[in-house]
Amino acid sequence: MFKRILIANRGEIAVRVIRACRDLGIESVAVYSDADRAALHVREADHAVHVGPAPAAESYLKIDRILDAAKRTGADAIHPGYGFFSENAAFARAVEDAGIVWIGPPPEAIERMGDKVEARKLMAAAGVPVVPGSPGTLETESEVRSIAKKIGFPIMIKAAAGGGGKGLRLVENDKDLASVVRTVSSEAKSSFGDGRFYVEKFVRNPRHIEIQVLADRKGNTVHVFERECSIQRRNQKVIEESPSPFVTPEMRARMGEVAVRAARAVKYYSAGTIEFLADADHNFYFLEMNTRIQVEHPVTEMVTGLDLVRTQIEIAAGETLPFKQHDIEQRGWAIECRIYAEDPAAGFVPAPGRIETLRFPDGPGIRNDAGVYPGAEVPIYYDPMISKLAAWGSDRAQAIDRMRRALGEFIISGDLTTNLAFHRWIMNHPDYLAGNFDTGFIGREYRPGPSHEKDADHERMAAMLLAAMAAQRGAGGTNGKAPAAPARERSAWRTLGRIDMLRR
Amino acid sequence: MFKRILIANRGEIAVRVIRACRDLGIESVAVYSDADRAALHVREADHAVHVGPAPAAESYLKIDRILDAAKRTGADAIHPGYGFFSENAAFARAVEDAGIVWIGPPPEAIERMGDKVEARKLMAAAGVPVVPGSPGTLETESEVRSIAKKIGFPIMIKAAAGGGGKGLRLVENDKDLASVVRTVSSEAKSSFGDGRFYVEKFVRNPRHIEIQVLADRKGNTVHVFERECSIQRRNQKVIEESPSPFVTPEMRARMGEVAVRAARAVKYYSAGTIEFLADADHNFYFLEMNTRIQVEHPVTEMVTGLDLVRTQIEIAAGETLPFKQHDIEQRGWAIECRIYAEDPAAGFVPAPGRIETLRFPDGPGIRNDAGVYPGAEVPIYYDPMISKLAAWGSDRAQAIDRMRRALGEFIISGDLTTNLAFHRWIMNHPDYLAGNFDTGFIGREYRPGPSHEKDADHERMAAMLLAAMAAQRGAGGTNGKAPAAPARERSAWRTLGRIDMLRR
Amino acid sequence: MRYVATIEGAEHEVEVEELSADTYAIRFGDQSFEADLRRVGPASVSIIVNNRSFDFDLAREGDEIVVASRTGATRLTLVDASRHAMRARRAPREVSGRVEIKAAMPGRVVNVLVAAGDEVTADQGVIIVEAMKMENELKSPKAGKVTEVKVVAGQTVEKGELLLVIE
Amino acid sequence: MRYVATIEGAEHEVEVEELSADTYAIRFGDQSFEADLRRVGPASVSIIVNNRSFDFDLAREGDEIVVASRTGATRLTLVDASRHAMRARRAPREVSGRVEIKAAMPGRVVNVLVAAGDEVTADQGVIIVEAMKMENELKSPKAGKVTEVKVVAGQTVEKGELLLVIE
Repeated sequence: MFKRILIANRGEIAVRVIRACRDLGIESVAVYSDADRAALHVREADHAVHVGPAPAAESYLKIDRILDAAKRTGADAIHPGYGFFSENAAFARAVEDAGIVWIGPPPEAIERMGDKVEARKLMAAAGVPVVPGSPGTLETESEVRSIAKKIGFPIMIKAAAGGGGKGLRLVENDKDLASVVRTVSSEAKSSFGDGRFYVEKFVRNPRHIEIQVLADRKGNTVHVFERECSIQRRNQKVIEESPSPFVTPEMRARMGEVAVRAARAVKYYSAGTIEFLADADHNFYFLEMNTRIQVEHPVTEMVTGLDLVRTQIEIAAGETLPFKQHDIEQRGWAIECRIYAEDPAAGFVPAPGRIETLRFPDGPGIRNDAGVYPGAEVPIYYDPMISKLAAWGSDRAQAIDRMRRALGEFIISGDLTTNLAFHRWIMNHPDYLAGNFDTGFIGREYRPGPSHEKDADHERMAAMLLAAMAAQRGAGGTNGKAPAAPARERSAWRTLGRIDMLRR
Repeated sequence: MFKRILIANRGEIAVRVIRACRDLGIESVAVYSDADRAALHVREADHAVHVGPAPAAESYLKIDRILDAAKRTGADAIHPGYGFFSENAAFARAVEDAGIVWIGPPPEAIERMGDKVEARKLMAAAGVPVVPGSPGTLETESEVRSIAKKIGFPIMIKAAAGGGGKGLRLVENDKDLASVVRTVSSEAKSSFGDGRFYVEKFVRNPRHIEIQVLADRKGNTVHVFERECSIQRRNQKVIEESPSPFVTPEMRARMGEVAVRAARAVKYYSAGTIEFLADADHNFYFLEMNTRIQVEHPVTEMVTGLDLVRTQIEIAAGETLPFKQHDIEQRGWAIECRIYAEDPAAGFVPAPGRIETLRFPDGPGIRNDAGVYPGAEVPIYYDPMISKLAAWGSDRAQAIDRMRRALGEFIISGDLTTNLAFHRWIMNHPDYLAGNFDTGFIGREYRPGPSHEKDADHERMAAMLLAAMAAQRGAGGTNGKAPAAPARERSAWRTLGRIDMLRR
Repeated sequence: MRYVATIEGAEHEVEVEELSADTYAIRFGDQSFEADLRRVGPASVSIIVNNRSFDFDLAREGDEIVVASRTGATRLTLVDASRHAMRARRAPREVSGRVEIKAAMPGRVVNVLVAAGDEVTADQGVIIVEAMKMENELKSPKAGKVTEVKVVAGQTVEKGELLLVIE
Repeated sequence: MRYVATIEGAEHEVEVEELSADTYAIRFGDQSFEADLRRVGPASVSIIVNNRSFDFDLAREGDEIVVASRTGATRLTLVDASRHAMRARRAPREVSGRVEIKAAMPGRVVNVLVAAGDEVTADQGVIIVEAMKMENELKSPKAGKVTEVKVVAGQTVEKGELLLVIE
């Protein structure tokens, strides 16, 4: 087993990997940019190396600096988390060339799956169903126009090097095509360093369902069932669950079998995920393979009892998978809500800032993977995730009941806006409760608006008025204790996470 | 189902029941004494009723005040938690007489099991193995002396109305007998209002292993496997786990079968626990039945996926147990550490006080049932529990790894001392790791002493010296933020939970 | 103390009287309540009214106070009754033909698609701003002429910062 | 700044120099280190030395400072080097035949088993104090005479409060 693992990431996933290291008795090495000197992952790690200024491109995405940090601290393995270098074959190769173990899949598999166009071809050849689209990559508006003519609008334009909901845009009709092509191309160039893109027929109102796979270096490959990820905003997941309320036992078996076949086709090892689109008739199509740990891995962990990050580390160390397909069982139901510093009322734009007070939910069935602490800053430079709140229940209804309770217990205040109230809204939506939704759900259903206490009776009204008076006077009751220090009070009054409930 | 449940308790168990209510869509009613106006259970509940001054005997243990609180708030059921009225048949009857549902077992069962002497007779008659001892209750020193002569020292003197580790004392030899009889009698009279006691042969170095049972009002009775509770100080549990590393599949089956028989002998319904002493040869003896939810119920919940408090409520509402014996499975391993405001170096005496800063552990497999929040007071009047930290793993080693990690993440500071370092010590003790311990473990093994960083290398030394300098100057680095307000700082410097590591 | 509270546009006269260190009488309309209030955090209060427990987080936003609970939040203003009468109403602001394009969030300017002096049509993309790797093309809300360009590509901008002006 | 640090009885001369807002040079013995220190909470600091990350909670207890981490805690004193030389040593306190029985924790006196003037033997129970329902019989550490009884049954006592005196 490794002695010291460098985590080439930040935020909650870096803390998650540090926890796995600690469970295994392995030392952890954090890296940090100027913006993250006081971040939780730096505090929690055994070692910490500064790797550059705040923008990721100048710090977390500098290959030489990360490798240098590993060498200086004597790290014998590197875990990339998700995002950043996690699907960068060049980095994976550089790590291995430096004599350090790469905790991830073979670079060739990253490469073949990372080129979305090649991946489509490869999967089709392996007998994995794919969505109709362009046979290869495109570069100009007119090429897109001719493919669109063939397969018909709406179409998705996707960056060949994109993934994870980034670098893809929908085109409904010919009028919007020029502007979208320009944006995708620019974004692909700046984000992925590769301006090529391709086109797929847009499957209207699909489900997004994915299969987790695990494989060791000896060719043992298993699937760990599905995750339902259809609740998305801005083409990015915000709520995931496992199992999927849509997937039947037969469909689950077929998807699992196809996912294992897909992984084997690229001689995969480590943890990976095959993403599928599913239509109303339970047909499913290969979307892409994520050759890394997923944000939403906790729901699979809660339902199966496995520790996916620990298993990743064990596989990288050359160990054989300690279980076979028939050892893995689903028990109960798990749901994850991604708690972001973002403003649902303003199109879910990031709304990061400093966290003043913070109280996390807990109790039966609750897990909360956070990357922050009271007083921490959610920096503007990176993904504005605060935590991943997950609830487990013996069935879906209980998982939802518990999630609703946990969302009520979650208190966060400071100079930021959160999507907590948005999650509460979903957890009370009849279609969500019925399991009746697809990737268009939020776009169709969510209308931000005032969410004040509509049924405020007179007692609640009296309490609210008194609270408001206390707020205005800057002093509450005495409780026999000295009041909090004024300086601290002032800042805490500024804004509160719960206020995102009210928007007008 | 009920509309509104009054919880006749405080602290973490009141919060636990409120969470179960919330999951079920039931309103909760808290009661509180003068000392608990700002307690977490009052904040979390939908309703709250003041029931008297700080001493429990004048508030939480006033039958008329609790019933009056239920009537005034329209509660249709009462949950007693553990302690307080949970094993008080008179209260249970008063609740039922008032037309309110008692969320607990039949009062007759409480009574028959509450009289430890009668319970011994009853169990022996039902074919449940019991420890040799006095045939009935005793009242004088000389009666004790004559029984001791018959069964031989050491003996345990136990309050007939006691339980949960309270009202019992060990007598090693004739010399100590007088003093112990006086103490037990005085304590029994003031704590339980019943000065009678009985005597049992002391089983040296036994294991304390208990079986959780669940039964509905229709006679369906199941067991939910064992909990290992041998790690005790002051005759009270501090660490529990499920399964037990000592129990073999055959022993488990036998204990489960005996426990169901014991419950049926008193026509039991609701959740209950049969406690056994086990000797090195895997013989086990009935110790007592706890006719209530146990402190340590979370480890059973984590291993079986059941929600015991929710099930209690459903049973009280007349529902049929939603599972049969063969539906209940153990998966993995769970360990609970009771985090107390107490001083392990001073014989585990309570060391309550005000909590300044608080950070709870989280991540895969961790659950923390707390009754406090930052700024809360742990009052001197009640059990000084702060929280119940539980860790689940796919096997015992992983559960311990995760518990060790969680104990490291747990930060609590203020005017109180905690047993966090004591738990860390156990989680690294070779005998505990090997599952090789009994109820005498702490008494034999624990020697409080300085636990400073023995292997402090020069880098750590430099960091500590700099930190000390920062503490002395009352100012740390800038981090580009305004420093915390001085008033707040002053109090936070006072003492920190982590410092319980160092004692001299 | 007498206040005028404005909640969701409706005005309410409220009278609050301190009965002791922790208890208050609240009167509004024909309703009268006694409440027990405790500070339980830097910006949190626990209030019990008629045996109902309310746990609120409080925030000030400008003139407004936000009272938030586990189930929702209410935004209100509270004005001293004596000052309420004198309170000047703000004149509605003039809407001019000048349109300011501002940053909706903190971020980085990826590309400025127009220059000062350019004529633009409604919905024409004028600037691309990136925040957290998401690029957003901001469009001109009306046809007009770009009169000012305040930023250059690569520049970091704050929320609300003026990017360019169209008249 | 020069300090004398006392750790577990051993004295160390330490020199700390502020290099910039967040960085410091620390020298002790023949060792020299550069460290980056940030305040991350009211009584918490994050320190990085030679790429090792330390997260400490700090407390003051009288003259001592407690530096606690996830793995342990160290108790030390830090004295300005110039003042160290002048620092007066406290004379060792006289041990008298008088013994004070004090409350080890906050609680309630259940019963006082002796009265002023009583002769007691070593290990004789003299008072029963209850805290959190646990009763504890306190014993006389020596044979002697009870000279003062400061409390009565039913009384609440603070930690360290004098209960009775035996001479």
